[in-house]
Amino acid sequence: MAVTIRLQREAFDVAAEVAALTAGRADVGAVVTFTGVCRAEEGGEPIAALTLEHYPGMAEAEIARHVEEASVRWPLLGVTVIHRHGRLIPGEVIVLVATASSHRQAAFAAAEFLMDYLKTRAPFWKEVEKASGKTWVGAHRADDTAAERWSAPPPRHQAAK
Amino acid sequence: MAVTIRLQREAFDVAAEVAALTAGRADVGAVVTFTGVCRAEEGGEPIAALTLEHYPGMAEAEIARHVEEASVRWPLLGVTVIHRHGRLIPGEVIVLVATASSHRQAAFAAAEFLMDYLKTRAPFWKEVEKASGKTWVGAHRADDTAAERWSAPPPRHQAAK
Amino acid sequence: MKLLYFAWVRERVGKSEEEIDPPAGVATVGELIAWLARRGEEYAYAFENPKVIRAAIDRSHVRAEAKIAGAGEIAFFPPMTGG
Amino acid sequence: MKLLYFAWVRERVGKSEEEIDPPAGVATVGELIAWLARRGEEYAYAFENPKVIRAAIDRSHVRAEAKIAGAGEIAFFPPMTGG
Repeated sequence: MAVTIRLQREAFDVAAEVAALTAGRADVGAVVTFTGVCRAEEGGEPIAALTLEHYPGMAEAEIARHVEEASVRWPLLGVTVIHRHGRLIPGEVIVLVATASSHRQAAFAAAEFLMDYLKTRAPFWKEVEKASGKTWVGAHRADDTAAERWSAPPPRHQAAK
Repeated sequence: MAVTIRLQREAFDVAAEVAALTAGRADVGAVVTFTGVCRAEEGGEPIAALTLEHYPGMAEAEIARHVEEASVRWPLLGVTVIHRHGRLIPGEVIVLVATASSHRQAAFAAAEFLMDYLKTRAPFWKEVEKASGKTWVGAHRADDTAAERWSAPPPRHQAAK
Repeated sequence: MKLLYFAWVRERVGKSEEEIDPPAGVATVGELIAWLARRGEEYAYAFENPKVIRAAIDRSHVRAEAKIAGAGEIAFFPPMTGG
Repeated sequence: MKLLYFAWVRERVGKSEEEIDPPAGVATVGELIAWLARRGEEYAYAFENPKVIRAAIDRSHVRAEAKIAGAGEIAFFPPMTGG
Protein backbone atom coordinates (compact mmCIF):
# COMPACT_ATOMS: atom_id res chain seq x y z
CA MET A 1 0.00 0.00 0.00
CA ALA A 2 1.28 3.46 -0.94
CA VAL A 3 1.22 5.72 2.12
CA THR A 4 1.95 9.44 2.19
CA ILE A 5 1.68 11.35 5.47
CA ARG A 6 2.83 14.95 5.70
CA LEU A 7 2.37 17.73 8.22
CA GLN A 8 3.35 21.03 6.73
CA ARG A 9 2.99 24.77 6.89
CA GLU A 10 2.91 25.19 3.10
CA ALA A 11 -0.10 24.97 0.81
CA PHE A 12 -0.23 21.96 -1.52
CA ASP A 13 -1.85 20.87 -4.78
CA VAL A 14 -4.73 18.48 -4.04
CA ALA A 15 -4.94 17.31 -7.67
CA ALA A 16 -1.23 16.48 -7.81
CA GLU A 17 -1.44 14.53 -4.54
CA VAL A 18 -4.40 12.50 -5.80
CA ALA A 19 -2.64 11.85 -9.11
CA ALA A 20 0.42 10.62 -7.21
CA LEU A 21 -1.77 8.29 -5.13
CA THR A 22 -3.04 6.40 -8.16
CA ALA A 23 -0.13 6.75 -10.59
CA GLY A 24 0.83 3.47 -12.19
CA ARG A 25 -1.71 1.41 -10.24
CA ALA A 26 -3.75 -0.93 -12.43
CA ASP A 27 -6.04 -2.07 -9.64
CA VAL A 28 -7.41 1.25 -8.34
CA GLY A 29 -11.09 1.51 -9.16
CA ALA A 30 -12.20 4.02 -6.54
CA VAL A 31 -10.63 7.14 -5.07
CA VAL A 32 -12.30 9.08 -2.27
CA THR A 33 -10.99 12.43 -1.14
CA PHE A 34 -11.94 14.60 1.78
CA THR A 35 -10.79 18.19 1.69
CA GLY A 36 -11.26 20.34 4.78
CA VAL A 37 -11.41 24.03 3.94
CA CYS A 38 -11.07 27.08 6.20
CA ARG A 39 -14.53 28.63 6.20
CA ALA A 40 -15.00 32.39 5.90
CA GLU A 41 -17.58 32.63 8.66
CA GLU A 42 -18.80 30.91 11.78
CA GLY A 43 -22.07 31.65 13.49
CA GLY A 44 -22.60 34.55 11.09
CA GLU A 45 -19.35 36.24 12.10
CA PRO A 46 -16.52 36.59 9.55
CA ILE A 47 -13.35 34.60 10.18
CA ALA A 48 -10.09 36.43 9.52
CA ALA A 49 -7.84 33.40 9.93
CA LEU A 50 -7.39 30.03 11.58
CA THR A 51 -4.20 29.01 13.33
CA LEU A 52 -3.42 25.33 13.72
CA GLU A 53 -1.06 24.20 16.47
CA HIS A 54 0.14 20.61 16.60
CA TYR A 55 2.33 18.32 18.69
CA PRO A 56 5.30 17.57 16.41
CA GLY A 57 6.37 13.97 16.56
CA MET A 58 3.20 12.73 18.19
CA ALA A 59 0.94 13.93 15.37
CA GLU A 60 2.92 12.11 12.66
CA ALA A 61 3.20 8.91 14.71
CA GLU A 62 -0.48 8.88 15.64
CA ILE A 63 -1.63 9.49 12.07
CA ALA A 64 0.65 6.71 10.81
CA ARG A 65 -0.79 4.34 13.41
CA HIS A 66 -4.34 5.12 12.28
CA VAL A 67 -3.48 4.74 8.60
CA GLU A 68 -2.06 1.33 9.50
CA GLU A 69 -5.28 0.51 11.39
CA ALA A 70 -7.34 1.56 8.35
CA SER A 71 -5.28 -0.74 6.12
CA VAL A 72 -6.07 -3.65 8.44
CA ARG A 73 -9.79 -2.87 8.44
CA TRP A 74 -10.22 -2.28 4.70
CA PRO A 75 -8.50 -3.50 1.50
CA LEU A 76 -6.76 -0.24 0.58
CA LEU A 77 -4.26 0.35 -2.22
CA GLY A 78 -3.12 3.78 -1.08
CA VAL A 79 -3.69 6.47 1.53
CA THR A 80 -2.58 10.09 1.59
CA VAL A 81 -3.00 12.33 4.64
CA ILE A 82 -1.70 15.89 4.51
CA HIS A 83 -2.47 18.21 7.43
CA ARG A 84 -1.37 21.81 7.54
CA HIS A 85 -0.34 23.79 10.59
CA GLY A 86 0.29 27.49 11.14
CA ARG A 87 -1.94 30.36 10.08
CA LEU A 88 -4.50 29.76 7.30
CA ILE A 89 -6.93 32.19 5.72
CA PRO A 90 -10.49 31.44 4.54
CA GLY A 91 -10.62 29.28 1.44
CA GLU A 92 -7.32 27.56 2.19
CA VAL A 93 -7.21 23.77 2.46
CA ILE A 94 -6.54 22.57 6.03
CA VAL A 95 -6.47 18.84 5.48
CA LEU A 96 -6.59 16.25 2.70
CA VAL A 97 -7.41 12.60 3.21
CA ALA A 98 -7.38 10.52 0.04
CA THR A 99 -7.98 6.78 -0.13
CA ALA A 100 -7.65 4.41 -3.08
CA SER A 101 -9.10 0.93 -3.35
CA SER A 102 -10.51 -1.50 -5.85
CA HIS A 103 -13.89 -0.99 -4.24
CA ARG A 104 -15.76 2.14 -3.32
CA GLN A 105 -17.05 1.04 0.09
CA ALA A 106 -13.50 0.49 1.37
CA ALA A 107 -12.37 3.88 0.05
CA PHE A 108 -15.35 5.68 1.61
CA ALA A 109 -15.14 3.92 4.96
CA ALA A 110 -11.39 4.44 5.35
CA ALA A 111 -11.63 8.16 4.50
CA GLU A 112 -14.42 8.64 7.06
CA PHE A 113 -12.54 6.66 9.69
CA LEU A 114 -9.40 8.75 9.22
CA MET A 115 -11.32 12.03 9.27
CA ASP A 116 -13.20 11.06 12.45
CA TYR A 117 -9.85 10.23 14.00
CA LEU A 118 -8.22 13.50 12.89
CA LYS A 119 -11.14 15.52 14.26
CA THR A 120 -11.07 13.97 17.73
CA ARG A 121 -7.75 12.28 18.60
CA ALA A 122 -4.96 13.69 16.47
CA PRO A 123 -2.99 16.28 18.47
CA PHE A 124 -4.02 19.44 16.61
CA TRP A 125 -5.73 22.53 18.01
CA LYS A 126 -7.50 25.28 16.11
CA GLU A 127 -7.60 28.91 17.12
CA VAL A 128 -9.97 31.14 15.20
CA GLU A 129 -9.40 34.86 14.62
CA LYS A 130 -12.46 37.08 14.32
CA ALA A 131 -12.96 40.82 14.71
CA SER A 132 -14.03 40.08 18.31
CA GLY A 133 -10.69 38.42 19.06
CA LYS A 134 -8.96 35.04 19.04
CA THR A 135 -10.61 31.97 20.54
CA TRP A 136 -9.63 28.32 20.73
CA VAL A 137 -12.15 26.09 18.99
CA GLY A 138 -13.92 23.77 21.44
CA ALA A 139 -14.27 20.06 20.77
CA HIS A 140 -17.58 19.13 19.19
CA ARG A 141 -19.74 16.49 20.78
CA ALA A 142 -20.86 15.32 17.31
CA ASP A 143 -17.24 14.64 16.37
CA ASP A 144 -16.69 12.49 19.44
CA THR A 145 -19.84 10.52 18.66
CA ALA A 146 -18.70 10.01 15.07
CA ALA A 147 -15.32 8.75 16.23
CA GLU A 148 -16.83 6.32 18.74
CA ARG A 149 -18.57 4.28 16.04
CA TRP A 150 -15.20 2.82 15.04
CA SER A 151 -14.37 1.52 18.51
CA ALA A 152 -16.17 -1.82 18.06
CA PRO A 153 -13.78 -4.65 17.14
CA PRO A 154 -12.89 -4.04 13.50
CA PRO A 155 -13.95 -6.47 10.77
CA ARG A 156 -10.55 -7.76 9.61
CA HIS A 157 -10.25 -8.36 5.90
CA GLN A 158 -8.03 -10.70 3.96
CA ALA A 159 -4.63 -9.13 3.42
CA ALA A 160 -4.79 -6.87 0.36
CA LYS A 161 -2.61 -7.76 -2.58
CA MET B 1 -27.30 24.82 -3.81
CA ALA B 2 -24.99 24.71 -6.83
CA VAL B 3 -25.78 21.64 -8.95
CA THR B 4 -23.83 20.42 -11.96
CA ILE B 5 -24.92 17.24 -13.74
CA ARG B 6 -23.30 16.20 -16.99
CA LEU B 7 -23.26 13.03 -19.05
CA GLN B 8 -20.55 13.19 -21.63
CA ARG B 9 -18.28 11.21 -23.88
CA GLU B 10 -15.27 13.53 -23.32
CA ALA B 11 -12.73 13.32 -20.52
CA PHE B 12 -12.85 16.11 -17.93
CA ASP B 13 -10.60 17.78 -15.37
CA VAL B 14 -11.56 16.59 -11.88
CA ALA B 15 -9.60 19.40 -10.16
CA ALA B 16 -11.31 22.09 -12.25
CA GLU B 17 -14.75 20.64 -11.50
CA VAL B 18 -14.05 20.55 -7.76
CA ALA B 19 -12.70 24.12 -7.87
CA ALA B 20 -15.87 25.25 -9.64
CA LEU B 21 -18.00 23.56 -6.98
CA THR B 22 -16.54 25.63 -4.16
CA ALA B 23 -15.59 28.85 -5.96
CA GLY B 24 -16.75 31.94 -4.10
CA ARG B 25 -18.52 30.00 -1.32
CA ALA B 26 -17.64 31.25 2.16
CA ASP B 27 -19.54 28.49 3.95
CA VAL B 28 -17.97 25.36 2.43
CA GLY B 29 -15.92 23.56 5.09
CA ALA B 30 -15.92 20.05 3.65
CA VAL B 31 -15.62 18.66 0.13
CA VAL B 32 -15.87 14.93 -0.57
CA THR B 33 -15.11 13.51 -3.98
CA PHE B 34 -15.57 10.05 -5.36
CA THR B 35 -13.71 9.23 -8.56
CA GLY B 36 -14.46 5.96 -10.31
CA VAL B 37 -11.58 4.81 -12.47
CA CYS B 38 -11.45 2.18 -15.22
CA ARG B 39 -9.30 -0.59 -13.76
CA ALA B 40 -6.65 -2.31 -15.86
CA GLU B 41 -7.56 -5.82 -14.77
CA GLU B 42 -10.40 -7.86 -13.42
CA GLY B 43 -10.01 -11.30 -11.91
CA GLY B 44 -6.37 -11.27 -12.96
CA GLU B 45 -7.22 -10.74 -16.64
CA PRO B 46 -6.15 -7.49 -18.35
CA ILE B 47 -8.93 -5.13 -19.42
CA ALA B 48 -8.51 -3.52 -22.84
CA ALA B 49 -11.42 -1.11 -22.51
CA LEU B 50 -14.80 -0.47 -20.94
CA THR B 51 -17.79 0.73 -22.93
CA LEU B 52 -20.57 2.54 -21.12
CA GLU B 53 -24.03 2.62 -22.62
CA HIS B 54 -26.74 4.84 -21.15
CA TYR B 55 -30.36 5.76 -21.64
CA PRO B 56 -30.23 9.39 -22.79
CA GLY B 57 -32.89 11.55 -21.19
CA MET B 58 -33.72 9.07 -18.45
CA ALA B 59 -30.17 9.06 -17.01
CA GLU B 60 -30.03 12.87 -16.66
CA ALA B 61 -33.53 13.07 -15.17
CA GLU B 62 -32.92 10.24 -12.70
CA ILE B 63 -29.60 11.66 -11.52
CA ALA B 64 -31.18 15.10 -11.05
CA ARG B 65 -33.97 13.53 -9.00
CA HIS B 66 -31.46 11.80 -6.73
CA VAL B 67 -29.34 14.93 -6.30
CA GLU B 68 -32.56 16.69 -5.24
CA GLU B 69 -33.29 13.85 -2.81
CA ALA B 70 -29.75 14.16 -1.37
CA SER B 71 -30.26 17.90 -0.84
CA VAL B 72 -33.41 17.15 1.16
CA ARG B 73 -31.63 14.57 3.30
CA TRP B 74 -28.45 16.53 4.01
CA PRO B 75 -27.49 20.22 4.27
CA LEU B 76 -25.49 20.49 1.05
CA LEU B 77 -24.00 23.58 -0.53
CA GLY B 78 -23.13 22.01 -3.86
CA VAL B 79 -23.18 18.74 -5.81
CA THR B 80 -21.42 17.80 -9.02
CA VAL B 81 -22.10 14.55 -10.86
CA ILE B 82 -20.30 13.85 -14.13
CA HIS B 83 -20.71 10.43 -15.73
CA ARG B 84 -19.00 9.46 -18.95
CA HIS B 85 -20.34 7.17 -21.64
CA GLY B 86 -18.72 5.57 -24.66
CA ARG B 87 -15.43 3.68 -24.74
CA LEU B 88 -12.91 4.24 -21.93
CA ILE B 89 -9.47 2.77 -21.47
CA PRO B 90 -7.83 1.73 -18.18
CA GLY B 91 -6.89 4.66 -15.98
CA GLU B 92 -9.61 6.91 -17.37
CA VAL B 93 -12.15 8.45 -14.99
CA ILE B 94 -15.65 7.00 -15.43
CA VAL B 95 -17.55 9.04 -12.88
CA LEU B 96 -17.08 11.94 -10.49
CA VAL B 97 -19.38 12.70 -7.58
CA ALA B 98 -18.37 15.74 -5.54
CA THR B 99 -20.32 17.14 -2.59
CA ALA B 100 -19.74 20.33 -0.62
CA SER B 101 -21.15 21.15 2.79
CA SER B 102 -20.34 23.04 5.96
CA HIS B 103 -20.01 19.68 7.69
CA ARG B 104 -18.11 16.58 6.77
CA GLN B 105 -20.76 14.01 7.69
CA ALA B 106 -23.25 15.54 5.24
CA ALA B 107 -20.65 15.63 2.46
CA PHE B 108 -19.63 12.00 3.05
CA ALA B 109 -23.18 10.67 3.37
CA ALA B 110 -24.44 12.45 0.25
CA ALA B 111 -21.51 11.25 -1.86
CA GLU B 112 -22.07 7.65 -0.73
CA PHE B 113 -25.81 7.90 -1.32
CA LEU B 114 -25.30 9.19 -4.87
CA MET B 115 -22.68 6.55 -5.68
CA ASP B 116 -24.88 3.74 -4.35
CA TYR B 117 -27.65 5.09 -6.53
CA LEU B 118 -25.47 5.39 -9.64
CA LYS B 119 -24.20 1.82 -9.18
CA THR B 120 -27.64 0.25 -8.92
CA ARG B 121 -30.43 2.39 -10.36
CA ALA B 122 -29.03 4.87 -12.86
CA PRO B 123 -29.56 3.59 -16.41
CA PHE B 124 -25.97 2.83 -17.37
CA TRP B 125 -24.50 -0.47 -18.50
CA LYS B 126 -20.86 -1.49 -18.66
CA GLU B 127 -19.34 -3.81 -21.22
CA VAL B 128 -15.80 -4.94 -20.59
CA GLU B 129 -13.33 -5.83 -23.36
CA LYS B 130 -10.71 -8.45 -22.60
CA ALA B 131 -8.55 -10.66 -24.80
CA SER B 132 -11.20 -13.35 -24.29
CA GLY B 133 -13.91 -11.11 -25.74
CA LYS B 134 -16.55 -8.60 -24.72
CA THR B 135 -18.89 -9.23 -21.82
CA TRP B 136 -21.57 -7.18 -20.12
CA VAL B 137 -20.79 -6.57 -16.47
CA GLY B 138 -23.30 -8.24 -14.17
CA ALA B 139 -24.95 -6.39 -11.31
CA HIS B 140 -23.22 -6.91 -7.99
CA ARG B 141 -25.23 -8.12 -5.03
CA ALA B 142 -23.06 -5.98 -2.72
CA ASP B 143 -24.07 -2.86 -4.65
CA ASP B 144 -27.76 -3.64 -4.27
CA THR B 145 -27.30 -4.16 -0.54
CA ALA B 146 -25.44 -0.85 -0.26
CA ALA B 147 -28.22 0.97 -2.08
CA GLU B 148 -30.95 -0.56 0.08
CA ARG B 149 -29.65 1.09 3.26
CA TRP B 150 -30.99 4.43 2.02
CA SER B 151 -34.56 3.19 1.59
CA ALA B 152 -35.59 3.85 5.22
CA PRO B 153 -37.49 7.14 5.61
CA PRO B 154 -34.84 9.84 5.35
CA PRO B 155 -33.98 12.07 8.31
CA ARG B 156 -35.10 15.47 6.99
CA HIS B 157 -32.86 18.36 7.92
CA GLN B 158 -33.64 22.05 8.35
CA ALA B 159 -33.54 23.81 4.99
CA ALA B 160 -29.95 24.68 4.15
CA LYS B 161 -29.11 28.34 3.71
CA MET C 1 -45.99 2.61 -28.64
CA LYS C 2 -42.25 2.91 -28.82
CA LEU C 3 -39.93 0.28 -27.33
CA LEU C 4 -36.29 0.87 -26.49
CA TYR C 5 -33.70 -1.81 -25.72
CA PHE C 6 -30.34 -1.36 -23.99
CA ALA C 7 -27.14 -3.34 -23.40
CA TRP C 8 -27.47 -7.09 -23.99
CA VAL C 9 -31.25 -6.87 -24.41
CA ARG C 10 -30.57 -4.57 -27.38
CA GLU C 11 -27.89 -6.90 -28.72
CA ARG C 12 -30.12 -9.97 -28.45
CA VAL C 13 -33.19 -8.32 -29.97
CA GLY C 14 -30.91 -6.94 -32.69
CA LYS C 15 -32.23 -3.39 -32.64
CA SER C 16 -32.23 -0.44 -30.27
CA GLU C 17 -35.82 0.65 -30.81
CA GLU C 18 -39.04 -0.15 -32.61
CA GLU C 19 -42.72 0.76 -32.80
CA ILE C 20 -45.14 -1.95 -31.68
CA ASP C 21 -48.89 -2.37 -31.36
CA PRO C 22 -49.58 -5.17 -28.88
CA PRO C 23 -53.01 -6.85 -28.77
CA ALA C 24 -55.62 -5.64 -26.28
CA GLY C 25 -54.99 -8.50 -23.80
CA VAL C 26 -51.46 -7.23 -23.08
CA ALA C 27 -52.04 -4.85 -20.18
CA THR C 28 -48.91 -4.93 -18.00
CA VAL C 29 -45.16 -4.76 -18.47
CA GLY C 30 -44.91 -8.43 -17.51
CA GLU C 31 -47.51 -9.38 -20.12
CA LEU C 32 -45.72 -7.27 -22.70
CA ILE C 33 -42.48 -9.15 -21.99
CA ALA C 34 -44.28 -12.49 -22.38
CA TRP C 35 -45.83 -11.32 -25.64
CA LEU C 36 -42.50 -10.05 -26.98
CA ALA C 37 -40.79 -13.35 -26.08
CA ARG C 38 -43.16 -15.12 -28.51
CA ARG C 39 -42.33 -12.82 -31.44
CA GLY C 40 -39.28 -14.75 -32.60
CA GLU C 41 -36.00 -16.40 -31.69
CA GLU C 42 -34.13 -13.16 -30.98
CA TYR C 43 -36.91 -11.98 -28.64
CA ALA C 44 -37.14 -15.37 -26.95
CA TYR C 45 -33.40 -15.16 -26.29
CA ALA C 46 -33.52 -11.55 -25.01
CA PHE C 47 -36.43 -12.25 -22.66
CA GLU C 48 -35.62 -15.87 -21.72
CA ASN C 49 -35.23 -14.89 -18.06
CA PRO C 50 -37.86 -12.21 -17.36
CA LYS C 51 -36.67 -11.88 -13.74
CA VAL C 52 -33.48 -10.12 -14.77
CA ILE C 53 -35.20 -7.74 -17.18
CA ARG C 54 -35.71 -4.19 -15.88
CA ALA C 55 -38.25 -1.83 -17.41
CA ALA C 56 -38.97 1.88 -17.53
CA ILE C 57 -42.13 3.62 -18.75
CA ASP C 58 -41.59 7.14 -19.99
CA ARG C 59 -38.18 7.19 -18.29
CA SER C 60 -39.24 6.04 -14.84
CA HIS C 61 -38.41 2.62 -13.40
CA VAL C 62 -41.50 0.37 -13.18
CA ARG C 63 -42.26 -3.14 -11.97
CA ALA C 64 -43.67 -6.00 -14.02
CA GLU C 65 -47.16 -5.26 -12.66
CA ALA C 66 -47.19 -1.72 -14.07
CA LYS C 67 -49.95 -0.98 -16.61
CA ILE C 68 -48.76 -0.04 -20.07
CA ALA C 69 -51.88 1.87 -21.12
CA GLY C 70 -50.97 5.41 -22.15
CA ALA C 71 -47.24 4.73 -22.22
CA GLY C 72 -45.32 6.69 -24.86
CA GLU C 73 -41.98 4.93 -24.48
CA ILE C 74 -41.19 1.62 -22.78
CA ALA C 75 -37.58 0.58 -22.28
CA PHE C 76 -36.17 -2.87 -21.44
CA PHE C 77 -32.68 -3.44 -20.10
CA PRO C 78 -30.56 -5.61 -17.80
CA PRO C 79 -29.77 -4.60 -14.20
CA MET C 80 -27.91 -1.29 -14.20
CA THR C 81 -24.14 -1.22 -13.72
CA GLY C 82 -23.16 2.43 -13.78
CA GLY C 83 -20.81 4.38 -11.56
CA MET D 1 11.00 14.93 33.44
CA LYS D 2 9.98 17.19 30.58
CA LEU D 3 6.52 18.75 30.37
CA LEU D 4 4.97 20.14 27.20
CA TYR D 5 1.90 22.37 26.97
CA PHE D 6 -0.24 23.04 23.93
CA ALA D 7 -3.00 25.45 22.84
CA TRP D 8 -4.72 27.29 25.70
CA VAL D 9 -2.96 25.18 28.33
CA ARG D 10 0.31 26.57 26.94
CA GLU D 11 -1.08 30.11 26.86
CA ARG D 12 -2.32 29.93 30.44
CA VAL D 13 0.85 28.37 31.86
CA GLY D 14 2.82 30.95 29.88
CA LYS D 15 5.39 28.55 28.44
CA SER D 16 5.48 25.68 25.97
CA GLU D 17 7.78 23.38 27.91
CA GLU D 18 9.74 23.00 31.14
CA GLU D 19 11.71 20.49 33.17
CA ILE D 20 10.13 19.48 36.49
CA ASP D 21 10.97 17.20 39.37
CA PRO D 22 7.75 16.34 41.21
CA PRO D 23 7.88 14.95 44.77
CA ALA D 24 7.74 11.20 45.33
CA GLY D 25 4.04 11.17 46.27
CA VAL D 26 3.04 12.28 42.76
CA ALA D 27 2.58 8.93 40.98
CA THR D 28 -0.12 9.42 38.33
CA VAL D 29 -1.02 11.93 35.63
CA GLY D 30 -3.99 13.05 37.72
CA GLU D 31 -1.76 13.63 40.75
CA LEU D 32 0.71 15.51 38.58
CA ILE D 33 -2.08 17.81 37.39
CA ALA D 34 -3.16 18.46 40.99
CA TRP D 35 0.44 19.17 41.99
CA LEU D 36 0.97 21.51 39.03
CA ALA D 37 -2.25 23.39 39.83
CA ARG D 38 -0.74 24.36 43.21
CA ARG D 39 2.43 25.80 41.69
CA GLY D 40 1.02 29.26 41.06
CA GLU D 41 -1.79 31.34 39.63
CA GLU D 42 -1.01 30.59 35.99
CA TYR D 43 -0.99 26.82 36.68
CA ALA D 44 -4.15 27.06 38.77
CA TYR D 45 -5.83 28.78 35.80
CA ALA D 46 -4.52 26.28 33.23
CA PHE D 47 -5.60 23.26 35.29
CA GLU D 48 -8.74 24.71 36.91
CA ASN D 49 -10.92 22.08 35.22
CA PRO D 50 -8.90 18.84 35.16
CA LYS D 51 -11.70 17.01 33.33
CA VAL D 52 -11.02 18.85 30.09
CA ILE D 53 -7.25 18.37 30.24
CA ARG D 54 -5.87 15.66 27.98
CA ALA D 55 -2.46 14.10 28.51
CA ALA D 56 0.12 12.11 26.58
CA ILE D 57 3.14 10.26 27.93
CA ASP D 58 5.95 9.86 25.45
CA ARG D 59 3.56 10.78 22.63
CA SER D 60 0.78 8.33 23.44
CA HIS D 61 -2.60 9.37 24.83
CA VAL D 62 -3.03 8.35 28.49
CA ARG D 63 -5.74 8.63 31.14
CA ALA D 64 -5.49 10.42 34.49
CA GLU D 65 -4.77 7.07 36.21
CA ALA D 66 -1.62 6.45 34.14
CA LYS D 67 1.61 6.13 36.17
CA ILE D 68 4.25 8.73 35.38
CA ALA D 69 7.24 6.71 36.59
CA GLY D 70 9.78 6.40 33.78
CA ALA D 71 8.12 8.98 31.57
CA GLY D 72 10.49 11.03 29.45
CA GLU D 73 8.00 13.57 28.15
CA ILE D 74 4.51 14.37 29.43
CA ALA D 75 2.23 16.69 27.44
CA PHE D 76 -0.94 18.47 28.56
CA PHE D 77 -3.46 19.96 26.17
CA PRO D 78 -7.17 20.65 25.61
CA PRO D 79 -9.43 18.30 23.62
CA MET D 80 -8.10 17.97 20.08
CA THR D 81 -9.73 19.90 17.24
CA GLY D 82 -7.83 18.94 14.11
CA GLY D 83 -9.07 18.03 10.66
